[in-house]
Amino acid sequence: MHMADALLSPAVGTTFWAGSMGIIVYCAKKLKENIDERMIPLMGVLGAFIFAAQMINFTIPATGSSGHIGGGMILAALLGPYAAFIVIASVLTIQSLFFADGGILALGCNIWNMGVYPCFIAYPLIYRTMVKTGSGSRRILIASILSVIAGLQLGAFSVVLQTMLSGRSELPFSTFVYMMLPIHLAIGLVEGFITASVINFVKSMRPEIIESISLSRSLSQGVSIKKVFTGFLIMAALTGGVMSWFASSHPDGLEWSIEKIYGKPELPEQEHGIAPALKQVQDKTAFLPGYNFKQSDEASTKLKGGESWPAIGAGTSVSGIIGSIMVLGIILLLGAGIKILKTRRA
Amino acid sequence: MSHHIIEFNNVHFTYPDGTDALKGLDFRITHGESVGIVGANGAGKSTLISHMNGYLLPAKGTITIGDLQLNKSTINHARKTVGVVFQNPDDQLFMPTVFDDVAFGPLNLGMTRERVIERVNEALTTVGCLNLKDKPPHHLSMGQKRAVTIAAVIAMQPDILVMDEPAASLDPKSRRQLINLLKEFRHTKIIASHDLDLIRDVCTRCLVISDGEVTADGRTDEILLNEPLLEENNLELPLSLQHK
Amino acid sequence: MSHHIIEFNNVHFTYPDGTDALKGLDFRITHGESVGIVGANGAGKSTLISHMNGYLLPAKGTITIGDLQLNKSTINHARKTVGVVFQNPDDQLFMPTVFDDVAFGPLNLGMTRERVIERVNEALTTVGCLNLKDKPPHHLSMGQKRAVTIAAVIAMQPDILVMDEPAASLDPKSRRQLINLLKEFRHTKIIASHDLDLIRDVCTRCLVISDGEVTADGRTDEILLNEPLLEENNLELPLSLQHK
Amino acid sequence: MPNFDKEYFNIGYLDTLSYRQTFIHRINPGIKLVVTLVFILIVVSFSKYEIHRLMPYFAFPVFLISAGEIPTGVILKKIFIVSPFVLFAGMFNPMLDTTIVYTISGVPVSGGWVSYVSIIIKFILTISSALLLIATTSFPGICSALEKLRVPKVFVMQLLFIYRYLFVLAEEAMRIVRARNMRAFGKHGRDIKTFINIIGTFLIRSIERSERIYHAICSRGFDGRIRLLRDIKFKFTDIIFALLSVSVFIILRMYDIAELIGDAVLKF
Ligand SMILES: Nc1ncnc2c1ncn2[C@@H]1O[C@H](COP(=O)(O)OP(=O)(O)OP(=O)(O)O)[C@@H](O)[C@H]1O
Ligand SMILES: Nc1ncnc2c1ncn2[C@@H]1O[C@H](COP(=O)(O)OP(=O)(O)OP(=O)(O)O)[C@@H](O)[C@H]1O
Ligand SMILES: [Mg+2]
Ligand SMILES: [Mg+2]
Repeated sequence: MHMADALLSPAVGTTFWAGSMGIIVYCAKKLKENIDERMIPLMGVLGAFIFAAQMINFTIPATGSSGHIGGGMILAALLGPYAAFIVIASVLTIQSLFFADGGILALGCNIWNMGVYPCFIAYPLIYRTMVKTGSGSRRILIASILSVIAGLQLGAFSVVLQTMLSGRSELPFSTFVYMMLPIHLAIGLVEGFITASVINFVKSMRPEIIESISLSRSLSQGVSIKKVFTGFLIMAALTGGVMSWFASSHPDGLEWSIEKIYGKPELPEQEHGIAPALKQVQDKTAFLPGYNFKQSDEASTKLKGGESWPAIGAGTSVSGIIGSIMVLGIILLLGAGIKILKTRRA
Repeated sequence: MSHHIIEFNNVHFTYPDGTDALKGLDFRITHGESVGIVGANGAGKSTLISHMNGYLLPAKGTITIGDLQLNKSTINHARKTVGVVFQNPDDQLFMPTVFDDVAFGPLNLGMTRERVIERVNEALTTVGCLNLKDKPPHHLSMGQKRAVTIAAVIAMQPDILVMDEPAASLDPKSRRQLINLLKEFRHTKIIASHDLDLIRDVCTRCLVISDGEVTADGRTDEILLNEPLLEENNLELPLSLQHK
Repeated sequence: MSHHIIEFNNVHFTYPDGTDALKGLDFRITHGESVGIVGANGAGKSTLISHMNGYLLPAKGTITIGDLQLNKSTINHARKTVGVVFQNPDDQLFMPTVFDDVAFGPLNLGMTRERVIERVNEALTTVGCLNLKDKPPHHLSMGQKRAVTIAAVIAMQPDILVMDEPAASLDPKSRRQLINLLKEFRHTKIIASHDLDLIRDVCTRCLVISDGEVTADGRTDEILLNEPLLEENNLELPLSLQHK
Repeated sequence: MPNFDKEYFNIGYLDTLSYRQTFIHRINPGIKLVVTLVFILIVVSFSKYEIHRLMPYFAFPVFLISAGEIPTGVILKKIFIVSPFVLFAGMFNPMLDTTIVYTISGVPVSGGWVSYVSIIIKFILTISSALLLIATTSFPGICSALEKLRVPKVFVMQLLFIYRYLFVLAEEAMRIVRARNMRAFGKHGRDIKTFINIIGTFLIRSIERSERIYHAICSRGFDGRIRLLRDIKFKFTDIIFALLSVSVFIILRMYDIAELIGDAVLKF
């Protein structure tokens, strides 16, 4: 469920970047206060482990298709929330660069969706409260399944919200939610089961590993729930504030600021961005559950009524298309030219 | 029994990062032969061996095992026919105990419990590791790991036995036992190693690999005495011939 | 220089799973000696070497490095004094490039930038890997990794050099280069290996370990010719003495 | 979840490319990182109905590919592999937004199609610029740039460690899969129980490896800080590259080049 650059508006992208960066800084500070040096290579190797383990697959019973682990909750259970968050963030960063999963702007959203919910909601509120030292394997199983599901559902829901707020996709909110949540419920069940089994396996083979790691992550690893909620409130306020500021001046934040600077107000007040998006959300949820495509069709056309397609007549659009083709042609020619020059010289 | 034939025909292989590791290998090994594969570090020996039972598939060229050409659909046949001991024992022992690990193959071949237990005990006894049965493999000494890897392959009773650097980190006696074991194994066997004394003891034929190609192919006692050839390939006379 | 002395006094060690790996080791190695450690698989050689700079701490008995007894508080001194090359190079090259890795130790010793660069270049030149300076370790071959590991240890200029099975998986030419490198190193050196020819070339003294104890300790050329002793310890005459 | 096929994990090649020596590779990593970020921000700032205005931005990836001597096929293949989620999320635009915005020689084009195409073009632009950043900049270089940009040290350390051990553990995992497949014929041995045994053992081995690494680090005087001996200086060319590319991005944001050219051609 990697969010992608192309579906984001600059405002949503940068807000979540800021949010995720803030949490990284916070976790780094927490770790610095009470780190056991052994944790540094351990975190790195476990991050690499998460990647590598995804290459080993198994056959999902009954379906015959194959699956692999995700691993977020294993990290949280082994390393505690702060270290686990840093590891997840690093894994996602490497994924965004080497695998281009999502992209660099969407990295903020991805760290948020896949790091914050498991580490700072599911782990402290579910896993940690259910599993104490000496808990039996059944308890670990239930706690793992519940917390993995909770983390994944929140993450998936968050993907939907970020997409909606950015207003690039026309996917109706309810349809999107219907598609994302059940899939991630199924994934969560399998993932939760595997998480528990792996934790139990390590516990039975090398109990001292789990103990020594949990010792080394020392006292203050319990996340204060008050802090979590304060954090979320701040983020909500920040998102709301930044977005409505952007939305009120111009729907596409950066576009607005650039034009402000260069004084070329090109598009008269368009009516998308957060306010209409929220309205759209309302409209869409209002026809729950009996919506059909036609209705939402009308709804979106109606919504767009106020939105003037930037004054483009048939003539200008033809010149736009011709221009695009010419520009692409020139770029490709120049690119080929550079390549030829380079090989000549070599 | 054409079962035990291996043939490489103009086999090319390039690693995903662009390294051309095999550049047109050609050879044919027939039933009952024992063939040594030697060459410098990075010459392509392990890459070649990874092709023998389809862990890697050639980018160009064909490989024939027994009567069948190796491809995605005949891979399971190849895996049953050819038993490979790879260079790094750490990665071949993946089950939680030595016993589970050696039993893994026979179980998947669909044998009964009793037969499996019998096979495992037999194989572990052959390599002298029966006492390590219940240990987790990652807690063994290096040489013990290697011995268990060999047991895991023997337990499957393959038609063709392939080993990559099998004697590394074995103590001299275990190495000698391995040599005897190999001498007794009557089917086709192929051994890649820097231990030229072992090759000389076990193999009658020898392939020299250099930069992904076969540069020499002949009788072991000729090749391992050809000093200019050895020199060129970062090799030396077998130590037992270097009288001091 | 008492700096270069290692002394084991009745050292015992038990792994967490209950394996008694060392059962009262006693020996003393003094300045400038070159000592080989030989013994069967699982005899306890790697466990012994892991004690030399405090990776493992003895359950009973004492270890003295230079003038100091080894314990939690003197462990940093031991780490600076004794440079160990372990069996697996991947666990020891942890930085993103060869240069960074070799520079890591000298930087932590608090040297100036210029001195560090000089040391790194020197160490890499010694092992013939200067051209690999900017490569990430995962782009190196096994033999190259091993050479860089040795450079990283040499760059710290330890008083005592310790190696566990350094020639495994090197081709004969690289093995010969390693032997020459070791011969040139003038301080105390300790080498555990099954390659008795290498031990014979490099070491003047030899310890035989068996089941966690020292069973023999003496001049290499006596020990490696003592056939009954070798036989008992799963060893053999060095290959170069097995004239055939 | 994405399909983790072999191609997805084939990151070694990108990594190898990043150690080449071209003019592009030698540009200061921090500058390249910032320029790439600016590029992505400007690209996504276009509203969902603007297609032709995005076209000139292809100049950036094409320039990096040609001047950085990067094989085009590799980048295209990677883009293709990661596309499903975006294709899915945009798929509904043509169905739901049917306002006609263009008529091209009699064929009406709806706003939904326009916005879908615009999403795909943005996708190609942003993804290729991320891939090209890594293909023309060594990862350790990017990490030291991040450190200069005041990203917390623990985080940068993690990036370096994961990068280093990613390749080691990925190969280990591949060899484990090989070992399993060799002795598991077809579907046998892929059940969830064996899987958990394998993953559990692999996890324990990884943890034990981290203990050995910790020891190796300490043997060389580790005291909680990782010191890097590397100072990246700004060269004149770096500054030129940054100024030039950012101002081109902004000019293209302000003026509709494609349309200007189109107009000119039509008049001509
Ligand atoms: N996974 C890999 N990815 C990329 N290149 C590889 C990989 N494995 C091996 N190579 C390269 O392929 C070439 C052949 O390697 P191979 O492992 O087959 O050599 P070898 O003859 O077995 O060497 P050694 O004696 O050191 O075991 C070498 O140049 C090596 O660097
Ligand atoms: N991590 C571990 N946990 C439990 N037992 C271990 C561990 N490592 C080694 N052992 C056991 O301790 C004993 C000594 O092992 P060690 O690795 O020291 O042998 P070695 O002499 O180095 O053997 P080799 O020549 O095969 O490398 C062996 O019986 C081995 O099984
Ligand atoms: Mg090899
Ligand atoms: Mg050992």
